[in-house]
Amino acid sequence: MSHRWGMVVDLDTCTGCEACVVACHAENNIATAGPDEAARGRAMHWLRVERYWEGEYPEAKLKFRPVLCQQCDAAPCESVCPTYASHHTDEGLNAQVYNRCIGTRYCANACPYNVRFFNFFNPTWDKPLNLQFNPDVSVREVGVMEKCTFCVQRIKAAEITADAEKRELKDGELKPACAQSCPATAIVFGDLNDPESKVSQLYGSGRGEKLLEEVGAQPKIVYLKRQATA
Amino acid sequence: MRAGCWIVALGLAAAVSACTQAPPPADVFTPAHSSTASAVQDFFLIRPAATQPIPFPHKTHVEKAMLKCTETCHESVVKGPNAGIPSVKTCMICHDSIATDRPLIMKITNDYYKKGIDLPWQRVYGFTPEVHVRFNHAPHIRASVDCATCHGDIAHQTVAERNVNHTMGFCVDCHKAKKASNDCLTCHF
Amino acid sequence: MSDYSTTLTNDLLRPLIQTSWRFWLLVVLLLGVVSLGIGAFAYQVNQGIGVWGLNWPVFWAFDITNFVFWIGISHAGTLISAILRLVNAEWRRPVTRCAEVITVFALMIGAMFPIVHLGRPWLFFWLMPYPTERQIWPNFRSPLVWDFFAISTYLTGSSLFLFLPTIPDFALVRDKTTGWRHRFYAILALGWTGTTKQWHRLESAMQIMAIAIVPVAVSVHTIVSFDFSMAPVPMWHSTIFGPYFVAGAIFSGIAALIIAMAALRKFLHLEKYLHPVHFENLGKLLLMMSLLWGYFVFAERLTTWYGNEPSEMTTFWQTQRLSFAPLYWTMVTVNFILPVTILSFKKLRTITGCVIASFGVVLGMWLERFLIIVPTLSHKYLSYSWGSYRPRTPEILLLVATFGAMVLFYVLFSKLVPIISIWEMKIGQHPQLAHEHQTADEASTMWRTQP
Amino acid sequence: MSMDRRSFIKLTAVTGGATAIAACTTSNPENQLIRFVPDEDLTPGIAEIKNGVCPICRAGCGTTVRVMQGDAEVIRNGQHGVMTMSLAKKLEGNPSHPISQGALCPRGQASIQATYHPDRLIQPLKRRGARGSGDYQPITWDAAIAELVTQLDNIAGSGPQGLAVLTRPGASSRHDLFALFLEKFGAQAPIAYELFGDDVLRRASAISFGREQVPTFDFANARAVISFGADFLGTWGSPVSQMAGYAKMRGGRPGIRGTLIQVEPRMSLTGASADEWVAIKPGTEAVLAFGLANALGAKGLAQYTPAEVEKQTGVKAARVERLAAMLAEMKPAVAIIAGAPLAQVNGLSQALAVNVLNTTLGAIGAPGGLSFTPYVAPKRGARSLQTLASDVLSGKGTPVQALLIDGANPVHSTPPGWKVKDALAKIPFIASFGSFADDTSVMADLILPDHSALESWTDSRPESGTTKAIVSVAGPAMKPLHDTRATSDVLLDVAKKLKKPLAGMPDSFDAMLQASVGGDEPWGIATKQGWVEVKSGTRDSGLGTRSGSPEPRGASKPLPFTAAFDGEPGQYPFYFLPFSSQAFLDGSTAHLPWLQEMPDPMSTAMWSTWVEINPQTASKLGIGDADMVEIASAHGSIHAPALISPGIAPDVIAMPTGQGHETFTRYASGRGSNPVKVLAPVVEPETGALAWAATRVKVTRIGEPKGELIRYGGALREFEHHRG
Repeated sequence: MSHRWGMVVDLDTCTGCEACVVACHAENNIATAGPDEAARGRAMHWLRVERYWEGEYPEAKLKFRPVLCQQCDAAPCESVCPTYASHHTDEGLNAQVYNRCIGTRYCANACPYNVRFFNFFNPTWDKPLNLQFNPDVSVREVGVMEKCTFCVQRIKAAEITADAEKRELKDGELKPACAQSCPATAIVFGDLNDPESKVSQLYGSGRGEKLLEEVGAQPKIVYLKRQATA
Repeated sequence: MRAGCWIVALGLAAAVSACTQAPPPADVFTPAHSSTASAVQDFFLIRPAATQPIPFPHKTHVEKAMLKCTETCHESVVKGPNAGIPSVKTCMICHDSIATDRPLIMKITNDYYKKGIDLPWQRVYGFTPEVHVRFNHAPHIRASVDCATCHGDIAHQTVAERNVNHTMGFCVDCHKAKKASNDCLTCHF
Repeated sequence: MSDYSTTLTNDLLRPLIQTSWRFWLLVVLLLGVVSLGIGAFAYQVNQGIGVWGLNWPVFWAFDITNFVFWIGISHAGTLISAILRLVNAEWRRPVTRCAEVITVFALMIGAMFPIVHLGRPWLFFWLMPYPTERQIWPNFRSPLVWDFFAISTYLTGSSLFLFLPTIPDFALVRDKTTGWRHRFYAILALGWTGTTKQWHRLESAMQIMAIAIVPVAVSVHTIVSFDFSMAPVPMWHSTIFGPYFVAGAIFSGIAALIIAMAALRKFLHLEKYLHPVHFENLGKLLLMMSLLWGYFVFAERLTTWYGNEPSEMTTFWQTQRLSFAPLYWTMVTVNFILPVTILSFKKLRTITGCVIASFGVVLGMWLERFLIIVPTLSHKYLSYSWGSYRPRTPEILLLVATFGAMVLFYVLFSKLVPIISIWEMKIGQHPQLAHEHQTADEASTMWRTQP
Repeated sequence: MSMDRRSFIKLTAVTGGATAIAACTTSNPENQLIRFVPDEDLTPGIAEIKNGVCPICRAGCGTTVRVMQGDAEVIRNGQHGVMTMSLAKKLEGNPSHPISQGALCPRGQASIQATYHPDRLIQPLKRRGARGSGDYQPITWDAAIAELVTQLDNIAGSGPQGLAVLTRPGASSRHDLFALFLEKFGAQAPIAYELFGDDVLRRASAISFGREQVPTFDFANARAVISFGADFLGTWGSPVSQMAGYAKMRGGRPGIRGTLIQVEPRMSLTGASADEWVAIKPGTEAVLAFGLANALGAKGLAQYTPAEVEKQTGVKAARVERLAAMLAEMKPAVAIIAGAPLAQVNGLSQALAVNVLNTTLGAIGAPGGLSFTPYVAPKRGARSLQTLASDVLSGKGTPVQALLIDGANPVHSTPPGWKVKDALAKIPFIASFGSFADDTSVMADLILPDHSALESWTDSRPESGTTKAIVSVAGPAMKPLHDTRATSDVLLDVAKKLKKPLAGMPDSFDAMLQASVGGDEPWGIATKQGWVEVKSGTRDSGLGTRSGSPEPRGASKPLPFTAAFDGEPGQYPFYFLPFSSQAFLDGSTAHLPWLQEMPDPMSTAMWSTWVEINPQTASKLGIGDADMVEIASAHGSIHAPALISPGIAPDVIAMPTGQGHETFTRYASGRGSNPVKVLAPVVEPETGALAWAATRVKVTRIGEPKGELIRYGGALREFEHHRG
């Protein structure tokens, strides 16, 4: 069975703790920009927890929304890339092929969600921090674009294992780092082609809405709205 | 042929900047090239041939000792992504009893094994970082691709030589022939 | 009449033959400026684009601004001279060549930026379609690839368009000079002898080129505008961008042409050939374009404001009122208020007047492109990801260097090629002779046709 | 085609390339290093999953460690070389673990960077320069241990009472070992200090329920939770298990969605998730608790009418009634108090008041209420850090001859009034076991760096967060990178080497661990799954004889019921509220780059500290966004950038802890400022715990933004049309 990977984020249980943010850095060898570059707006967070204030004191409210690459089905980043470095895979992922990227940064401009990040310099790690690198993930160099991959390395590994054991992937067998780390299990990942999968179940639920749907990029991440005071 | 001229210009610009560029400090890890020269070499796919600490005779081990590549020394290919280069410990499994009188074996035993120092084998195959290939041996073995297909007839060489050129075309053609996926994400991520 | 043509010839060949120390000083200065830019680029290749002020989410700024700006400037020459040729406007004769030159050089400079701005410039050739063992082609859905084709076509076309009518003049220089010059121009003249056959070929070639180049020119800047309008980004994703960009391009092009002509007139003492009437006419043209530009801006802004689409309104207010307002209103002043006030009055439509207006327009049109790119990128959709942008030295140096390069190319060109088409001037003097056979004496003095 | 366009283009460029190659030569240092024979048998590229115990906080989460083969630069018998060894790659929650339940908080996940930290202390060090100068010379382990032994022998002679140990609070075999060591040595029990300690809460539980322990809350089954200043989704207690419970409370039960009410003057991360955020006057939480209890029918609290509550707390009477109604209707309901409300002089009274509310709600021991994890409390010393410091300075009691520091950093996290640094300066000998040079350990004369948590045997006995009595245990996930030694082994070694060796010490640390879980069979389980339920030696989860009541019995002296703040309201108009940072807690994780660059969830600040100010207050004081301001109390002043936030009361100034280290690795040293440095040395009288929320300050604008506030997020608010 061919897969179509999708995600559901429950904003009613997300507490904004940012476990997912650190998990993403740990899993994907994302460089730490350091204070000076961070101040220039070059910090990289493939996954960020957006926070928005509403109302004024004392009625102030805060809401969180984890934003990562929405793996759009009609992804604006893909059509504008002159070299196919950003392209759509048959499993519905927005691939970013580092070695094919020449760094036009057009994809980042076309992306409505601003979830693409550029290596303005060659990243550096103070030794021996580099010993923590995940060997299953590339270390990106200067001049290439990078972004959330839905932890494609985990997807590939799981598929290869399943293939070796001559079986289908089981729902929940495979989680990206963010979903795995979430203490409130607010992030659910799975195969949208499998109607039984938890993600498919939640996908259709009435609380679901997609981010910036009006732009028409057909994102594959559904956010379950935060509930009102009971 | 503006393109050509441009590359020349870039090459020269790089050459100019080459000596201004300080190599990255030793206490920092970076994917940056150690020098512009090495950057240019990689750009033109120039790879210095590997020089090995001792002339390891694959031929002898395969033909005389009847060892199987994937069973004795490179067994991890079956399990996972990397073939792995055996450490001197592996040599010693046999060579603390076999052929101990040969100069090379004595060299390995005394200069390396006993001193707790490993043989500094250099990789013959393998991809440069900037091609971002995440190759996994196991599926290829399962697809019963013969070692020789990608590594040449190492079994009959003494020191392993790089006589198959792992260009992308090489991979793509085989994947086409075997109806394997040619999606970029199959290898690049 | 023959003495007129001699003075003409002498006047226009003087710059090629006599060279003062001032010329060399200027060249050295300009080379200095250009090498600054090259240095900045080498530094950037060596360190990474991070030496610019770009950041998340402003991934384009000066680089693409310069690109669009220079492609815009390039619309002066070829397009104008083509149109003037087609309508057979007599006053065009001294103007056409210095116009066409602008096109070629501005295009070269503009076309650099898609390469210069790359994160990995050394891989730019992946933008070109060529067969490889990797079996990958460029993504033909990407406007950047369209750019590649559009610009290379336009560059080839306009180079030809510049070169063809220069052949007879090369021949002239060949015969009037000796030594290395003779040999050099002999090559460029492509063995031109001026037989009637050659004349007819030249004429018809020019006709074809003139007709062909117009749609190309229009398409080029439309495609450049697609770089923006194809992306689903607030204030970019607009149907008006095609014509808007073309108009803006011609607008800035004319301004550049006026400045160039004024400079030539002054420094090469061409007062005899570049008359106030030429500036007068171009001034009228500039006025017309200024009004057209104003109309486009009005239409664009009004629709955005009336449509009141929140994500667009963010950028809208950024430019009208907030952080980018000072730049925006400067742009409106120098692009519209200033030129319109100066050029509407015959009294003010002097050479000086036109030049002042033109400088304003050149500045304004650069700002326009900057204001299309940066305010939008820094305020795109999700407000959490909003950012800001400040340029840093290397990109400023690059910008300066482009102007240096333009002037340098122009100076060198006017040193090597008669900047006013001699034979066309002569024909202008004696139109009737162009169509009837003439005596050897006439020919040798006029436009050298062997009997 | 063999000669395609690309290679042609390349050829044209060879000229350029050639010059470049000629210009310089490539050199790769990695190749010049020798390779050591690996002492493990590893399969390259195949990950192995081992168990771990999170070292960051007291919650005691069980983790899994993803271990893979890699090449590490190491020093073996003096030689610098490369060795292929198994390296920890990622920390994740242990799915089988009752507390972490497969998840892990950001701090826990980042703790892996402590192992690979560039500024780790990689061998024993002896002080060469002046104290605090950070000038040390490397020495051998033999020399280091000999040095420590001599020092201890001298004390043993002069009077064993002269030895003191300073640790972080917690329950683990490591703590037990220190306690045992001191006991056998004849010295007082270790002093445990932590800025955000829970002593007041423990005492309140002891008084009300006979359990000197932090309660465990059953969020999963609660319909309503009212939290008084407890940041239980962020930094307080056992955040991971509490978040798991909270998630179930929100969405775990079809048709039922639990409600969260957060009572606090500055919106915490937990407040951000609350359905109702109630800003209250600091120090008056008890009044609201009693008001609610009264409205819910508790006896003897008649004076706490809604009107009275409004008068004292500033919470509208109508709202009090509504909240009471909600709690009455939504059963089961539970109340939590922790953090700032307890860090007041009336902290204990406030905790007791909430215990009364919980009793009234019937939450004690009930599902959806609170209970206590069966648990052996560690031995606690009678002496507090404050008394130690004052004794040293005044020369009272037996003079402290030697101080051993294990992980605590009091110089950074105590108020200036305690003069801890001066006291340390007066102690003749200080040894530190920490892996990093921090504000406190730079005062040490001898540093015996410990293994990282991933390189050693670790365990933890959670005080709360689960209904079972468990011990989390894990062996080393990887071999030590550096020339460090497990502190437990060092202690045992020293105990043997003393002139008069200590009797009754365990043979080895893992023997001790094994004993602590109760024998071989549980040990087998423990080593397999990373934790084990312990039966022996723990108290049951039931409650003590006492049950919550308004008159606190067992408290030795009469408790203050109303809060008192240090500083003249006229001169210092604002309540100062330091709060535990989501990234750094009290500052103990500020050296981890991932956490430095992690945008703070509320402020989106990275690599920074900030001062949270209410918009009206800011405009009154003429303070603009990111302007530099001075926070001054009667005890000190600090500078920091202002952050204008709608989530804070106008009379409160809040500031995150964690930054402002003088010394703490390249990433944290001299970064930001430390709110603790303006705190008054006020304590809660009963427990002697620092009342860190009882200081008043004044705020003055001192200048334009200096770029010290680095924020990841752009705008504060979202577009209308995106409101979900």
